[in-house]
Amino acid sequence: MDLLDQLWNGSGLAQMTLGQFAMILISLLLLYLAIAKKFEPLLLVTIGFGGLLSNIPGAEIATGNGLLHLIYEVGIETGAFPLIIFMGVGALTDFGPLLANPKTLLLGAAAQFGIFATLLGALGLSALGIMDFDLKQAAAIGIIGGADGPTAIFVAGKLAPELLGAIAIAAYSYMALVPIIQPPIMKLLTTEKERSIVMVQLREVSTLEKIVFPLLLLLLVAFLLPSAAPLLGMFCFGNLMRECGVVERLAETTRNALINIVTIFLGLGVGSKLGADSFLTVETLGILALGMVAFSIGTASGVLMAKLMNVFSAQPINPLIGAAGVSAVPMAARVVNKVGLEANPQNFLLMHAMGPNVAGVIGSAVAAGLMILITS
Amino acid sequence: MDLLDQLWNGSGLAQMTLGQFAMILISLLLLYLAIAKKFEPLLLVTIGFGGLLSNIPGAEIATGNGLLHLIYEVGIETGAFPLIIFMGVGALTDFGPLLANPKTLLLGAAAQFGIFATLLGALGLSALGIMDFDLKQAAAIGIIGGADGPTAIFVAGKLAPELLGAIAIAAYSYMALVPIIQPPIMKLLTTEKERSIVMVQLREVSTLEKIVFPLLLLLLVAFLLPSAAPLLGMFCFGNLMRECGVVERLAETTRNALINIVTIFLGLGVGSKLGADSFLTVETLGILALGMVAFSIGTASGVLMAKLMNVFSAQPINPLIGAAGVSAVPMAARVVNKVGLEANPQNFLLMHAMGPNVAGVIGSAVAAGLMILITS
Amino acid sequence: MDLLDQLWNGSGLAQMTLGQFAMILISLLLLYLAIAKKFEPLLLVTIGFGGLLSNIPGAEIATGNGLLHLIYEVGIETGAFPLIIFMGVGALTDFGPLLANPKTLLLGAAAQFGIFATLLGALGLSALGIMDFDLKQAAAIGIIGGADGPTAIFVAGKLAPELLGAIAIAAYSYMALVPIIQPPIMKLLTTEKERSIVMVQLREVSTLEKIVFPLLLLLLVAFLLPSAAPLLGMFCFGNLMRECGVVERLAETTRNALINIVTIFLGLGVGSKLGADSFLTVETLGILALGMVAFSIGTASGVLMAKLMNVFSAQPINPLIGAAGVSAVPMAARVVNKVGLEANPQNFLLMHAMGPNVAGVIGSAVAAGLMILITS
Amino acid sequence: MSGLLESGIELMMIGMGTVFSFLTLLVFTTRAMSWAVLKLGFATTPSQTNIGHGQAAGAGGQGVNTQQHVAAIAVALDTHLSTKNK
Amino acid sequence: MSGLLESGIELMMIGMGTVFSFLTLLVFTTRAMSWAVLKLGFATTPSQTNIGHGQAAGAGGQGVNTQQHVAAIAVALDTHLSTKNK
Amino acid sequence: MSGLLESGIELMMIGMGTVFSFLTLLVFTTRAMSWAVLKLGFATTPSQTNIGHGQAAGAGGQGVNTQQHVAAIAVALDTHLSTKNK
Ligand code: NA
Ligand code: NA
Ligand code: NA
Repeated sequence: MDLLDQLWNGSGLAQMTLGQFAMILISLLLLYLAIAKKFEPLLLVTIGFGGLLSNIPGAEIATGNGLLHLIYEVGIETGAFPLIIFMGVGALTDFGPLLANPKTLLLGAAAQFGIFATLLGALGLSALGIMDFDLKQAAAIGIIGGADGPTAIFVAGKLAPELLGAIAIAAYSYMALVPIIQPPIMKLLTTEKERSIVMVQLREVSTLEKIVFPLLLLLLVAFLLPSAAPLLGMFCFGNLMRECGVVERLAETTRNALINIVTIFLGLGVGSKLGADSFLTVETLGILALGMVAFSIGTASGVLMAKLMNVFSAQPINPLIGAAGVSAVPMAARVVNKVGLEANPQNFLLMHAMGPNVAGVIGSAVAAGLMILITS
Repeated sequence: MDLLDQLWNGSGLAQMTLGQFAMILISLLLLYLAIAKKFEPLLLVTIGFGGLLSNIPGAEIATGNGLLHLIYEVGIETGAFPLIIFMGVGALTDFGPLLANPKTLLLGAAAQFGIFATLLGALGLSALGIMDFDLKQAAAIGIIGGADGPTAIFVAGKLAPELLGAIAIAAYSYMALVPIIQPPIMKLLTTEKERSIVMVQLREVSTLEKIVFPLLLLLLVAFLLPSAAPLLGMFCFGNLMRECGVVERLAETTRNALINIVTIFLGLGVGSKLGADSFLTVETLGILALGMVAFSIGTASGVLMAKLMNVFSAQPINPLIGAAGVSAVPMAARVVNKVGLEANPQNFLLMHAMGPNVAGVIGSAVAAGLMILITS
Repeated sequence: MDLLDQLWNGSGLAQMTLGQFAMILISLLLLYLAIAKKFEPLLLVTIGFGGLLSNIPGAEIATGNGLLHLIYEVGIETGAFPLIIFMGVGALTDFGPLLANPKTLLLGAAAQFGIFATLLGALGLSALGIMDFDLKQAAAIGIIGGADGPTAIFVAGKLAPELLGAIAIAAYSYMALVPIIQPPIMKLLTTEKERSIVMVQLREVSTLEKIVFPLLLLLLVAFLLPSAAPLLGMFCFGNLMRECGVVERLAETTRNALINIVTIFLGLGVGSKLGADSFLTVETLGILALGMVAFSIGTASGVLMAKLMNVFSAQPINPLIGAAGVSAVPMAARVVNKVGLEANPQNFLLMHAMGPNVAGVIGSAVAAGLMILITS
Repeated sequence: MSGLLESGIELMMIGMGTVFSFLTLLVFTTRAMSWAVLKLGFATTPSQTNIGHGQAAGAGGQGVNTQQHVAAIAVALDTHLSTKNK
Repeated sequence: MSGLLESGIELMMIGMGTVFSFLTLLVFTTRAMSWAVLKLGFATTPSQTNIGHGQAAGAGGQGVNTQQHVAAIAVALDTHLSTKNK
Repeated sequence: MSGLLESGIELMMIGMGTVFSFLTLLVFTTRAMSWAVLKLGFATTPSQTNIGHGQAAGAGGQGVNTQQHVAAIAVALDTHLSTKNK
């Protein structure tokens, strides 16, 4: 019977490779972590399911005219989806705590050391002949240390699309692991007394300051580092819609329906890069290892910078808030709050950590712009 | 006056063909049925209006760079819109009743006999020389019997785009006619006593079962019939977002803003295939006639299967619920409930009919995957 | 150091032209007017920010594969975004006041004289050698007088994409200036006694009339002026979804999430045409001047037509409502109400002005269709 | 150049003629439609009574609302439309 | 032409065979899955108790609801699904 | 290969230098902006008082909230941000 042959040849049992089977298990693991452990579920559910679909043999969902491949081409290759997500994040971000204490921007700068140290690590592995990353790939891997999903996807899409799947997985996984990765480093680098430092209460910030800030930030970018303008421009646009008060219906749609729709398709599109051929390589292991290093170094740099600033600052700075400089909004700020409460049950650091937290978003976007300018 | 000539030559009065005039009347009829009779209004209002726009002479809305043609190319030719609708349907579907009584899946299988009988009918008409359908076209026509709009549009777009307009119209029209088509067949094939059978109350289903089921279904598809993976994959993705509990904001957007937006454009895109040239053919009459046959046979197969199962089942099965196996969610299940109440005013069959109802969605997607695999 | 050179050469300070700097100031002015003065904020915030992004040197956001250029190509060059906005406006429009007093449609006709007078003015400036507009460009500039953003953008995209930025800016700026431009003209052309005229209360309109009206309008367009069918077709579609009562979930999404999403991208896309090269020309000054004339003439024609109708009408017509015929919904109707209340504090003209107001939308879409037919 | 002006004048006359003709025709067909709906009794078809977005659907003629009522509607409409997106 | 009919008959047999085989297999795997979840105690993992869209999540067996309760659910479901988009 | 390492080191130095320079400049311009807004009295322009998404817009200096107040805001913010999408 020809048709039965055709049916058998078309089945997954006949076509599946060992790699595809492994990727299906990895995708199920991502779904398990997202659902049961609540690891960044918005992205890991969608990426995980996309990975599942991409490894169904013969279905061709992630290649040619398959839906996931079309989504990838339309939304990720062009950079549109990460930029729209960034607009939505802007519409969700309150710069109030940052404006009340602008010097915490420096903590967001320090934490970007994780990015550049990781870049160097990736190049070192290549110099040692263990891996084979070129400068663009190393730069894309480094951005994992920025702890910012859309930034990492945007940069990887520009500089190293072949690594995009692994980089996105690493970025979101470690962002989810922030409550596990950061506290030991934070405790190692600070004393109980430092962690107990009570910070001066933040002043309230006027609406006009909040309206002007995104424009000010964009103008600085325009004059100094235009290659960061796509990312920070969309971020500032979302934030201006949020704060300006006259387009509330647009801001509302941006931070709800629009960001949700784009998140679904971004996740599926990233998932389309989890094909066995491109994901199951030794490079992926290298990326996962380097990503972990990037987070750790970024956390340490932030904390050490805060300690340094504390020496010179008139008002006390609790060094824990430096750890929030990696971004991973708002998880890192919550971790800071939790570790701070362990040392001093009356010390609420959440608001103070929000400043460096959003500063970290700006910092890694600046680093991303620089990488794109220099390496391309 | 040249300009007056140009104005007259550009007018509809000067350019309209009899066929376009007829299609405008047909489009108005669809709108009347949708609005006054509430026939599947979400699709028939949008398709009907799309048909109206497509038959305005000289406006070229459904050709070239016209909006409706662009919508068709972007969303229907690629299969994207039916798949996104299916994701939305997944996010709206509760598999609870099916999980409480899995053997009702067999009713969803039996009702697919309508699909294959219709395929045979279409080929028979061709063998008799009355129509001229090839195997792909016959397969696409058969799927009307699946009583599932997005599935029919997806398959027609793949196998017989030239018949898409007629197939979509037939599918939604007969889905709307379920309350008229099904009851006589149901009553003919059952006795008053059978229709009065009270079924054992369904157990409650745990959340974990609801989370695992879409993954289980997708894995079976992946291993056995990957060609059904695009349709069932997106369906399972929507359902997993609904049930997993950690991405509620994505599920909410999927079953509201996203499915609504895509429904509007899907309807307009399908309407773009209602041009007089392609719709006003004898094939359309054949498709409408065959579609009616498909629904009737599907209903009868479902009911007869339920009677057969009742012979072997320890717990009584009311054969009426077999009719819900055609899908046409949730209309068919409501018809079952209504006919059941006529026989026994205390007998609420709605929940029991929801199992075969969603099983019918799975069954016709499986049949669709098979058709695509075999004929393309 | 090569890298430092690269950094400097990539900076805005090194690359910015005087024109780009001027356009950044103009964009900031638009944002100021939108936010501080509430000038049509939904569009001027998004267009203004798009203009800002488009003039960042080296960022290439509005050219090549930049996001704003992609948005422009996908949504504005195709005409899709203005048409979808028009669908949304249809879903927001209540034709009740118009149906209660259909002769106010004539006021919407008269006010379109602004369009054609402006066209003539643009050609006159060219004949005098001051500017250099051809017939298509003059037609696109004339449409500013229609006081209808999406219509102006749609027509400019078809007939004169190189002027789209200036035309959109002019259209929205003058729509925002309606409360300043119109009252002096209205007062100049009417006596205190005329402005005090109390109009007969409007009858209530049945739902069926509201359902049939958009279909009637579309059929007239189909038979008489198909080139207006894309604009008026989408407008009528949105309105039918609103009124028919059976697709409320689609209408709700159309007038909220969908119109908001498209507004954001329409604004950014229009902003991408504010590059210094194309915007900073003497033609832009001409367009701004002509746009102001267009509004003034449209307002005057509407008022004079209302005075003329008052001579023949059995029921009194307050000539102020003629000014609402330019559209600029709902601002113009509110201005009428305000000026009317100044003359007679008991005279609420808002409802009476809504008829000519939506009639102006129809009138300018008819004029747009005619322009497209004749000049292309 | 004056050829351009001439075609502009011609376009203006044709244009205003078309706009007025079209909208005048729309006035008459709208009146005919309303007459048909209200006087031929179509306004009581199911399509009217079953729909549900909360609008008064009364057939014409019973409207004896007070001036206050109209003012209230006007204010409500104004509020509604102030969120309207053009 | 009769070759077309023959392939139609073959497709019908293969097709119904596939549909029935697939859904029969799904019946068994679903039962196995439910058994594993309910009897092996997985139904009490955190993933179950932490989720929040308001559904009763009780493990099977305790269901002694009255007929009225089921009817109420049925009506609610019907109402819910009547807004469902297919 | 060591050429690659060298350019990595150079990129790291330029990179951290740029990031720090940029954010340091942002600290100063932000302070200048806040100073201008608050001390030059711009904070009372209409743009401030007319906007409506429910935030306290007080010009700086009056902040004498209690510790509890800050904690309440912190909790509210935390709740708000827990639904935030990154
Ligand atoms: Na960061
Ligand atoms: Na079905
Ligand atoms: Na107008």
